[in-house]
Amino acid sequence: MDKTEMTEIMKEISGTDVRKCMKCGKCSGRCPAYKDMDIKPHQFVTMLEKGKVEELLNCSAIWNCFSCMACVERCPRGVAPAQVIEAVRTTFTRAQNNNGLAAEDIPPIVDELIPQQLLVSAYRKYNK
Amino acid sequence: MQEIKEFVPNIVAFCCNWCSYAGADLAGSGRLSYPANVKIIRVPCSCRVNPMFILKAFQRGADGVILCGCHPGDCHYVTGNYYTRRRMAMLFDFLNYMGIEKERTRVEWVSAAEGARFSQVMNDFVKKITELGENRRITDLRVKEK
Amino acid sequence: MQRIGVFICWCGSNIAATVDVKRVAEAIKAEPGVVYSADYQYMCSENGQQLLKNAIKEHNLTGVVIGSCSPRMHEATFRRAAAEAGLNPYMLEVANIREQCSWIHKDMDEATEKALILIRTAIAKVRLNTPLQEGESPVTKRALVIGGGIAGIQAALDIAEAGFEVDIVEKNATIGGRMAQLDKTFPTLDCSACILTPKMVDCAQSDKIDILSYSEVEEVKGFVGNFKVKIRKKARYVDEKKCTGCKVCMEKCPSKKGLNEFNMNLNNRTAIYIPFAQAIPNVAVIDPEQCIKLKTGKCGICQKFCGAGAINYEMKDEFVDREYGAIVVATGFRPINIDAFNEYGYSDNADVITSLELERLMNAAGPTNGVLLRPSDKTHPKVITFIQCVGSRDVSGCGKPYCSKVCCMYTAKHAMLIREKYPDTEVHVFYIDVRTPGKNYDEFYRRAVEQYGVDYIKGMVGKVYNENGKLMVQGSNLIDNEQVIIPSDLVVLATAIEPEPSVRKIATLLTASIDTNNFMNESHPKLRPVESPTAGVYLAGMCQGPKDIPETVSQASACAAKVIGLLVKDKLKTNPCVAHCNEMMCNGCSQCANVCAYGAITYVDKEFRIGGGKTEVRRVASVNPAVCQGCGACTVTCPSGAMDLSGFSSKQIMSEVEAICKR
Amino acid sequence: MKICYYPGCTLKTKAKELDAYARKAAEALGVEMEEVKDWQCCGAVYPMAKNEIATKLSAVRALDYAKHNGGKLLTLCSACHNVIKRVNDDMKNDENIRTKANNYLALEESYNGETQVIHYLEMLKNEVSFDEIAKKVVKPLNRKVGAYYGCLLLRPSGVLAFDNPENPSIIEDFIRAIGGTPVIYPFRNECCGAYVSLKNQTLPKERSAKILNSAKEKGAEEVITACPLCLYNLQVNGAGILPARYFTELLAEALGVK
Repeated sequence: MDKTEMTEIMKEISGTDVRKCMKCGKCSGRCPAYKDMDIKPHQFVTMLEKGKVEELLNCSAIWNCFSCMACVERCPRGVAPAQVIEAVRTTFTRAQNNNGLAAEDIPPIVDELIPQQLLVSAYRKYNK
Repeated sequence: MQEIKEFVPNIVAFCCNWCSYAGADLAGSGRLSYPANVKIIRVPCSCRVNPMFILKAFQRGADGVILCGCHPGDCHYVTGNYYTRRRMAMLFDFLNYMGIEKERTRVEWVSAAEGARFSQVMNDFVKKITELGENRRITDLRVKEK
Repeated sequence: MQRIGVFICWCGSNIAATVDVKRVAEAIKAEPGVVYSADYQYMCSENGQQLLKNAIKEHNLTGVVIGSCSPRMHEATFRRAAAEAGLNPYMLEVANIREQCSWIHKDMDEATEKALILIRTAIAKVRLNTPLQEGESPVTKRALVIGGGIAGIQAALDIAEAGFEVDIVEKNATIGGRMAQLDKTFPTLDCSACILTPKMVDCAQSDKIDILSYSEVEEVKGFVGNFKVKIRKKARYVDEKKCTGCKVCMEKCPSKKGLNEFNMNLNNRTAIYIPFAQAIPNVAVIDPEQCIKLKTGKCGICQKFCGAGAINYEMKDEFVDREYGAIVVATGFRPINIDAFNEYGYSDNADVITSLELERLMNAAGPTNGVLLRPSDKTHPKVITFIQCVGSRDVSGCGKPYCSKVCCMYTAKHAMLIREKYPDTEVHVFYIDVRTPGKNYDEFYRRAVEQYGVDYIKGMVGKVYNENGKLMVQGSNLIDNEQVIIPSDLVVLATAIEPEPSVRKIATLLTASIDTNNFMNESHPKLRPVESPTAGVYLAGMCQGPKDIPETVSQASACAAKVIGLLVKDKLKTNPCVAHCNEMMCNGCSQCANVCAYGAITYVDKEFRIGGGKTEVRRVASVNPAVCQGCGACTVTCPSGAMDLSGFSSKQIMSEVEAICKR
Repeated sequence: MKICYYPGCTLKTKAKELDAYARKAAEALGVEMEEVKDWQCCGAVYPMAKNEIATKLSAVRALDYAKHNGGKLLTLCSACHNVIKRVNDDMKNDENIRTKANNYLALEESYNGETQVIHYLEMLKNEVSFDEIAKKVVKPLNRKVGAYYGCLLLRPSGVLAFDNPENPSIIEDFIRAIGGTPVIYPFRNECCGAYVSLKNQTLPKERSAKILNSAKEKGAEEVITACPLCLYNLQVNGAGILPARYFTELLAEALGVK
């Protein structure tokens, strides 16, 4: 798949219009995971707009975004950065051998309190 | 043997007085030619064009009808061209349903400064209609040449 | 049968070189109804016009077609000539055989053929032309200005200067509007009150201006030149003529807990009050919601102490009927409600304020006497953070999609004034873009940065929260690509502005249109920016769109020029090419009135004979020819075909279509 | 009053008490919670990608069941509520997803978002009313409690329409109804770190600490939540700052049915 095609697919599955962004940075001003986002929420929008899919697919921010929707809630232009991040993450995990979480990663950190919800949601988010 | 005549379409253009008619005048002053089979009817505003006029044109043997008005937001009468846009969207769908191809009808926004655009739009439209050939739908056969 | 004369102009060689004018003139003679046909070198010349006039007289012409240049060029010339020869000017049509024929075609046969068709088309139209008369209506030489802010004041002063009488209707107790609330004005930093109050005094002293304060427009009838307006003078419980403005009542009033609207509710006022020291009229007003006497019947202290005997608790609303020739709408703006922007913590934190509140906090006549103290604990804020675009450029549904235009400049002004007055204060400004088009505007903003050291941060704030007594402003710094948290003492929100909501009612009364943001629509965005589409109604200031004081004043003066231009006329000529209704066909459905951008269509109940000696009353459309602009939108909308447009009737256009299509 | 109830998997295992107290309290308030038959896990996170269909189907099944059994679906876990409510919105408003989901499920009658999804808190507020609850309180709370909303109940507000996303009040009203004093603190609508705690533990630790410290600073003695994952993060990643509990536990306690 070439870059342009990939960009178009990501735009489509994000379900948001990246061209509506007016580059105000409110999403990044609000992001609770900002510190660990190597690509910032506002950059996801502009980078997808410009078709920088390789950089997006190689970032670690897709694993640190909480999908808390704070960026979506406050965008004055009706853009949904979290959905762009989801689109990148989904595109990544759908590819062969690309999982964010390996089964062997789990046992050491499972403690008695871990709710099912955490395991299911993490698997849903990080793996295909 | 009957002589096969080259098809020359007959086209009616409605132009609003404030923008498009002035645009057509500007095309004239700039000697920007377009085919002679385009004839312009001046109306105060594109919203004055009753769908009946267009039906009449096709009935009387026109091969294409084009409506020109001010650009959206620039209407001399504030909202006239918005009415045109909505009315014609419906009418053209309806005409298409009746067998008059969508390409035979057109709405274009031409400002008073766009002489070149006027000429280009008309050239393009005539070319399209020439490709489509003669319109036979809803035409009163009595008006056609023997 | 019409007797039609056809005149083909050569336009030197402009037409004659490509169109065989002789052939055209000859061929056209055969057209039914054509009794005269001629060609001439220059029809627009003195001699050409004479030829036209003579032919009209000699051949008793009832209709004329000129084949010449564009009607946009010489239609008026030929119509004038025809009128001089005694022919109704609207019986003349021009066939455009220059711009739309000879100039764009090269082949002589082709161009001649087309010219013939164009002239036949014009003949087809002229056959159906009817004589039209320009109407006349008288002009009432008095203007109404709705709104007494700087826009209304300026318009009224300029109209009065030209010698016409003007009434200012202001819904508040004093004129002055929003500008009176401002501390300083950009880009010169002169004191707002110092430049505004002399103009207010001029209004009060002018013998041409009548200020109806605490009043609202209730009803508008009529049309350009002849508006009839009903004005409600709300009961202020103080006799305007007797009150001397001594303020003894304010000192004695026991009800002191009313919110002071003039100070953006930042402090309190008494139930009887004068909004501010320089109010015009300088007359007290009683807030009926707050007055103990009006609510419970017990008190009456102000009446007891009023030396002038001006207090009257029995006062009722009064209605005044006035007539005007022109109306200026200058209803102004207000800051939007920012409850939907809770991420900035406005409702939870007293020290998160709006810019207009800051104006009052900085003003010498404000609640803190001009000392900048934060509302919560009345201490000097040491770190102040400004947030721009609060509600502006916001399509999420919480704010306004447009740029409010003034915020960039007033924020720079606030930042600069604070840094000047309190140099130990740290000032930050979060911005998306700094928009400073205007004379000396960008220089002003740069001065805030370069001279006063205001810290401008490109980025938007995501959250303001309270932590250990500090307001933590968390936002992004897009230039450094980092998220910053600025612990602040005071946060100022540059709130979007919106048209004063009463404008909706005014627009409805005036049948003037309003856009999706409640701004009044101008007649043409570029070329008629001060006229409303409704003839005789003009727009000044923020009611038409966001603008600053210089622009508002310019627009107000432009309005005044338009109003004066109208009022100097004794009679108004009306365009005869207007819509008219065939009452026999009208079914009173209102669709025409709905599409009319000018409110020219009203409905009347008329009695019709229905045979058998009986009559019935039906509701039918009636077009006011003084208001109709002749666009024809109604003619197409009318489902029963009752509406038609003089000069461009359906039959005329149909016959043109037929003529063009005839092979 | 009988209402269809979707418990979700966590409530059957690690968050049994959230479910148990909710049922006891409901009984005391005269509400009968009837579990959806053969429900399946909702997936715990709403799949935002527009071309994700299969992962939304279990929610549609529960919604369709509720459609034929009273028309309302009660949720308790914030995550289930978020997923089911958003899927329901898709079924109502996204033609593409609606068509595809219906094609997959091949129901007798296609499902078009008819069911009304309500959270337990909304049920308390609108169906029972906080005034009624206040009347039935036997053991008033008498302490300062911080409401922790998290993200799942509030955002995206356009779809969830639960409360003001920046200044919510429903849990505060609930706390008042059971005799406690709500503490309003600015981080009550902030994310705890959610599922990221399985991948990167530093972030959720910081976020949870930030939330609890903010509540503590404003005077809260404990915080309450409706979400098992939030509770986990607050208890484990924000350990030692403030106790965190399920809101249903406090309700049961106040009603004297704990």
